[in-house]
Amino acid sequence: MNMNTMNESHVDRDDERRLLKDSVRAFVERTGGASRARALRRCSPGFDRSVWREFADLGWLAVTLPEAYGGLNLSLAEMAIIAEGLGGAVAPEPVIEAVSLAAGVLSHAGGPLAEAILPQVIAGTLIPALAWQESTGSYSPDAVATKVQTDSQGGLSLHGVKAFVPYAEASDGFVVSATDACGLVLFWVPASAAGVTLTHHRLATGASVGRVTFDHVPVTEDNRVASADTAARALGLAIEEATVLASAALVGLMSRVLDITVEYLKVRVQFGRPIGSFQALQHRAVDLYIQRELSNAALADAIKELSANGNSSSAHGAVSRAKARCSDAALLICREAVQMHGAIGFTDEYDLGLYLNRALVYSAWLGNSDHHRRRYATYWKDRAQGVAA
Amino acid sequence: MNMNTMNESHVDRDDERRLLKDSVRAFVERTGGASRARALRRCSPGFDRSVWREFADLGWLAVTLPEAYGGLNLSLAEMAIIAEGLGGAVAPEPVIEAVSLAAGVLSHAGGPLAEAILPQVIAGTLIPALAWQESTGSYSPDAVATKVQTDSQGGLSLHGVKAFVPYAEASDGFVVSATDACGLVLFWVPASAAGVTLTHHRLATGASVGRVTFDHVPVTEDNRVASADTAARALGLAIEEATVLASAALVGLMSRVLDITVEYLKVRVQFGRPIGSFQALQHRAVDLYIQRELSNAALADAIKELSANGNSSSAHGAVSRAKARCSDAALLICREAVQMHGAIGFTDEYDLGLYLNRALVYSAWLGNSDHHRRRYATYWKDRAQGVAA
Amino acid sequence: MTDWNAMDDEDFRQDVRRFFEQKYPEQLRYPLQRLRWAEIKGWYLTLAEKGWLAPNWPVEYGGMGLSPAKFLIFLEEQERWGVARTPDMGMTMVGPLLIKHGTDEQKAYYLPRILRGEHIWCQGYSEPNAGSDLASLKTSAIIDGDEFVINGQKTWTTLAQDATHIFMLVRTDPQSRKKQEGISFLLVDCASPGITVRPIANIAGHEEFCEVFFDNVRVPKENIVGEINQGWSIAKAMLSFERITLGSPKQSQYALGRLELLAHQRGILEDPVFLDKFTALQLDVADLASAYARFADVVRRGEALGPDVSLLKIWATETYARISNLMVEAAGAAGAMGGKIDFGAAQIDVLGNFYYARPAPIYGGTNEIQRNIIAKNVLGLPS
Amino acid sequence: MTDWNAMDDEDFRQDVRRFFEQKYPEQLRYPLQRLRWAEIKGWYLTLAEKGWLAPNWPVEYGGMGLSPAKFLIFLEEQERWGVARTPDMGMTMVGPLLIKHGTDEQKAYYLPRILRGEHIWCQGYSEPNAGSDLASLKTSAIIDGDEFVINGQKTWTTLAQDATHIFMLVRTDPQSRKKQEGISFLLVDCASPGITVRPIANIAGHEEFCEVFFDNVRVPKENIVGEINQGWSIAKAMLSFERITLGSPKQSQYALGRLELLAHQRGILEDPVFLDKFTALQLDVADLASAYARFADVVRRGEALGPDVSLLKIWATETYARISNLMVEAAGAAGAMGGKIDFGAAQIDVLGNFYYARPAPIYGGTNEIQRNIIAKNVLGLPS
Repeated sequence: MNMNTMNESHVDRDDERRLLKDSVRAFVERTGGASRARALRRCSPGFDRSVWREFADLGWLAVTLPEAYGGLNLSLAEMAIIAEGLGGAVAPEPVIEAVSLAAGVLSHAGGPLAEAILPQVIAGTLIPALAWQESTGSYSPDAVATKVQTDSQGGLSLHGVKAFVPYAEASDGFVVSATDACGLVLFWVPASAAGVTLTHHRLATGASVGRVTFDHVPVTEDNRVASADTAARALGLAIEEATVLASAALVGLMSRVLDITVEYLKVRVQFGRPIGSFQALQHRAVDLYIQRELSNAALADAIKELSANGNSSSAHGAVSRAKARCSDAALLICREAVQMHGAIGFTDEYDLGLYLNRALVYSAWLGNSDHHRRRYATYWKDRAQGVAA
Repeated sequence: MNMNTMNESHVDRDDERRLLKDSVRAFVERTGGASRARALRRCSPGFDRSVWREFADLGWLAVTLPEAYGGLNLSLAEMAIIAEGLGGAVAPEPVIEAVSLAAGVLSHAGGPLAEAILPQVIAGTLIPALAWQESTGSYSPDAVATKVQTDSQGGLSLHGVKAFVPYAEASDGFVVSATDACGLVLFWVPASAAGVTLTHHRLATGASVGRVTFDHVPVTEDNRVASADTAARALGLAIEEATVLASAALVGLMSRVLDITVEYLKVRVQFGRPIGSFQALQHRAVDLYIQRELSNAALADAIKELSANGNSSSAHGAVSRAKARCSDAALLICREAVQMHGAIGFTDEYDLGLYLNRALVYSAWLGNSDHHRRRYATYWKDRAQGVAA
Repeated sequence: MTDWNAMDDEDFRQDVRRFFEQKYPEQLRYPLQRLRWAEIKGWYLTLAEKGWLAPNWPVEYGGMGLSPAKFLIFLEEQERWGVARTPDMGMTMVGPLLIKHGTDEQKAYYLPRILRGEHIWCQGYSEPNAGSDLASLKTSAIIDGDEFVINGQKTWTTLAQDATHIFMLVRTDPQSRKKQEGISFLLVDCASPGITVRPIANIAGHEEFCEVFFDNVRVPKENIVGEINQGWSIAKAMLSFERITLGSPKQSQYALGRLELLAHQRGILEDPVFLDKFTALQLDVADLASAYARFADVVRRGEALGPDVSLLKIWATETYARISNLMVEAAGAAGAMGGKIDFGAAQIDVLGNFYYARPAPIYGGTNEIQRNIIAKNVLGLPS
Repeated sequence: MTDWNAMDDEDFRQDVRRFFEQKYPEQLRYPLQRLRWAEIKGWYLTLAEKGWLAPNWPVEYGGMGLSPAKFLIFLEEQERWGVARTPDMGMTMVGPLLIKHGTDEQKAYYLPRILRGEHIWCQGYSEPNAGSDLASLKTSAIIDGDEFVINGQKTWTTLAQDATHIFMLVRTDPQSRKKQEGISFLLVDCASPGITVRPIANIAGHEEFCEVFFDNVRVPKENIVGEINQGWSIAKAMLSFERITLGSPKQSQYALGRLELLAHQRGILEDPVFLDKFTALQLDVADLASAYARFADVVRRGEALGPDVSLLKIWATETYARISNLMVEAAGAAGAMGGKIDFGAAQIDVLGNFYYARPAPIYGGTNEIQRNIIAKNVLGLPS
């Protein structure tokens, strides 16, 4: 299904979503699923630009963006369907990273830069990245050491080092968080700007993650995306949304791994029986299945809460609940899948490793389960105090 | 085997211990094992005074006490054999509580009160109790709110409330920890002293645990067991020893529960097969077996460390390791045993409940696994800092 | 007569809530164990008088005739307020059974007596050698003239000592090829000569179960429900709804609240290590509630529940058990004390929760059986 | 020639320790993966020159002739210093095999060549359809004149690409009633025509395993070890010592040290939640070390290990896996980065440990098989 036609149709929402799901599945099957990820890993930029253009044609890069910028203005639920489908095929394209997170910040901030950049993102001709975390790895948007400095002539420059920027090497520009005298600010810096340098590290998947140094990069007011509360709100909301979508991708991949594993248990014969007839393995598989179902349930709640209540503490709670469950479940299912396959599960030529690595990446990204359990506890304590007050 | 003859024999230590083990087993079998615990629970004083006298005759109350007081001066290892054997039969007599802990404090403190009281303990004619914890449940011997007060005539009195005193109702007197102007002190207070009152609570086992109120109980210097460092050392060491012996009792009981359960798995038939042939149950039983073996190993280390290094931080580490493992393992094995038995495991008339309840009591007593893991961490940090310094 | 189903959901919920809050005895809220007839009788009769004893029976038989959606609201409010289960086998099992499979005479005789609180039913399924493997039951019922003659033993019969009647599975054809065949469904008056009930205490000290012995108990032939030798399929069909009620998150939510109170009183709620464990359980319960809601939607739509509903029972009971384990740990030195314990201002029964969490994974089909069901019927793993 | 066994244990330990500390290449300490021949050859020849390649072979065959007690000290010091395994199948498997079951000619030919580093052996046991169920292997060896003709495929053959020889189990009697019968033990030169070795990369990107294909490979009849069709019992007897080495706590102790360093660098070592998890793992490792010591005592006394030794392998490998899981968690945002990562002053390979913990519960007989062994042979549970 080409999503550009979706708004015009009169089928009801459930049918629309089913069609979208089928469309993602059809794309994945047509393009070879995990084998594509295998072919592209450890290459630069780690994904397929022609596939990216295809995503643009399908409208997948426009889903949640407002109509004002040429977007489809659909909900997080639709985007989650895409994330889950692509996650199930370990598709390497940075849809969540570039579109939902980086372009998402621009979209929530609005203004001239959003107007200028987002249509290019939707067309697939510009890939932005969000550079917000520092090398401490803190997930607090306030924990920013990068600074906007004003020189004696009133000229501005950006100075600092941003870490954990996924696909930095493929990005055409960065939305950078920093502080100036008034607090948090967001600037747009083209990747080609003077003073911007990148170093790369390989993630478990083979994809690159960048450390971006901004060495007194000259910026002007035209580069300013947003400041103070507007900046904090835009950044915060986009991070929440990307966290939910990472959870959706984890659900997609854990489901696929569970399917692969159950299938293997049915066909692998040892001691004259399919190993799936051994009760100890059956019960372990059931426990994985339960974790998948809980992940599904938690994800659905997070989508609903975040769509309904935006950047609220109850939405934060639901998002953290989903990310904690999905991260743990995906890692557990992948680890157990390797165990239940035996030696073949540990070989590079079998697909499981691709999924395990993707699970490692998406469970660590935007906060692992430990981080999100702690955040949930904070949310819960705040609520409890709110109730008491 | 009557242990009073043990010192004189020339068999080697391993043989001696094997004989002691056999002797405990013979006693347990002769006296009906768990059925005795069943008959005595919820009665006062919750154990059998004639059995207590028998223990005295067998020398079991004298094992670790010094020869100077008529004791056998044997090691903690021998006492652990008795604790493990009695634990395996959920014997309700407070050997660890009264002899190893309460009399242990007197023995380590020494002095005229030890000389006066310990021979009676060994003879089985006097049962002491240690009243050291306050109602906060803290396990720190220093966290003492009970006070020794001096009136205007220089007369002393003891004032405070002690909680969690096992078998207080059966005790002839209390070793009480308190503070005076100089710090920690230990006093001996006969149960019949004026101002001493008891309230009881039932433990899971049905045995009683007392809350002892000392309401300005007049004491004299003759009641003073020890002060300051001597008091702290005596109290500390006896608590460590009792903790190890509680671990030994837990090992005894978890072993028995594992045996009962494995036996049940062999004989219980469902779906035309013994349920022990179902692989899921087999693997769960194996995991319980592994926990039992780890408990054994940790217990052996604790006995060795504490015997060799007394009240040292490495001994504290080993003791906490053993208590943490044995508490967790005993509770796990008992809980799983109930599950694997199905409904019958939940009935009062089956013995499992007696073991589960005893596991609850001994895993909570002197600190549960959570407490001891934290203490181990403290010990480890101290050691790491010691190494660094 | 009120047409409940025509009401707005929220209005209906408010009505139900108000009734429970006003009429249900405060001291009976959230009991850990099943209440005995003497304790719950008053409430039973209050419900009977209100006409609310049988919410999901059709109106023509004296029920409220609630739709699945409304019935779920009723159950939710019941659980929310901690309303105890009555001896409800008559309403939940016998009524629906007779309405579907009973003769007109059976319906006319039994249903009103259930609604009047005159007949209290218990369930005679399990036997000493037929627990998880229920179909291997041996209690026999042999036709002799106009009567069945029953011999054998049932066990784990909940509150049989309070029951006036027992509905039971018996073997009517010992020669059947498959063990599932040759089983019939009988209605039996507990006053019949030859019946002996022996209560069994559980580890919490309560007599919730019984053994029921049958020694040449004679029962009229017309007490059979459905066809002879067809009892197994009837019994199996009746279990489906039980699987979702056993997977309700309410027990865990209540226990979590008690744990929070305990931790607060002991001053460890802010302790990071405790808080981390507590939070993990909160997430387990929240995810359970959310998964439960998805299955409840299926019921609400009037669709049949699939075998995947077994996951609720597994997760609900094992989560409850983990909460109760942490409660024992969090109680520290008091973790082995029986009965209600004073924690400052609050009185909490630590071990009560721990004990009652034990059988939860066992009853209603052990969690092993539930895992077998998912392995075979959901994942399609081979036998 | 030194009589090592006559030495005081502590003196011997010091000698061994000194040698490792002085001679073992620093950059090869504690490798996560098995080293390739090009990397480890220098050390192999250093050991060969010192006469320490084969610590537990009898002196008459060129070994050190160590008693079990002394051999354990040797292994302990090796592990303590993080000395890598050489391609040691010649020393650990082929040597002891030939010394016990080989002909004089076999001993005279093979043993010195192993000790000179001229023959490097690999083990041909597993096949694509014979993993846990090893006895179902199908690779056939048919007698044709003075030779065996081998056809089939082996897999998971560690470092076959570096080996000059392979010792393998083959089916010599396809008609045998039990699958364990009809299996023989053959020594095969990897240079024989018809052998193809295909390395298999693992998820960490290393080529540690190989597939080995046999296409009409001809091997002289005298290359059989032991009697024909008696290979299974020989192979089984050789596995006993492996089970204690797979249960060593050293890997977990080392990983725990790395985890501590990582946590220290990230400033979370004092974080109570991390510390609680870390402490639980410390206790798991300490108890493992203590259980290991009890089994090592059995070996030291020269007694046979019972089936209960399987518990070590289960607990050691699963504890190592848990440590590596916590390492990923503790690394936070860096938990998905491959290779060595800078954590302040320290460089730590987080995922390396995670990857290498994966196969540990699989190799040397999966932990499922080990659990089956304990269930049957220790607990006596029925099949």
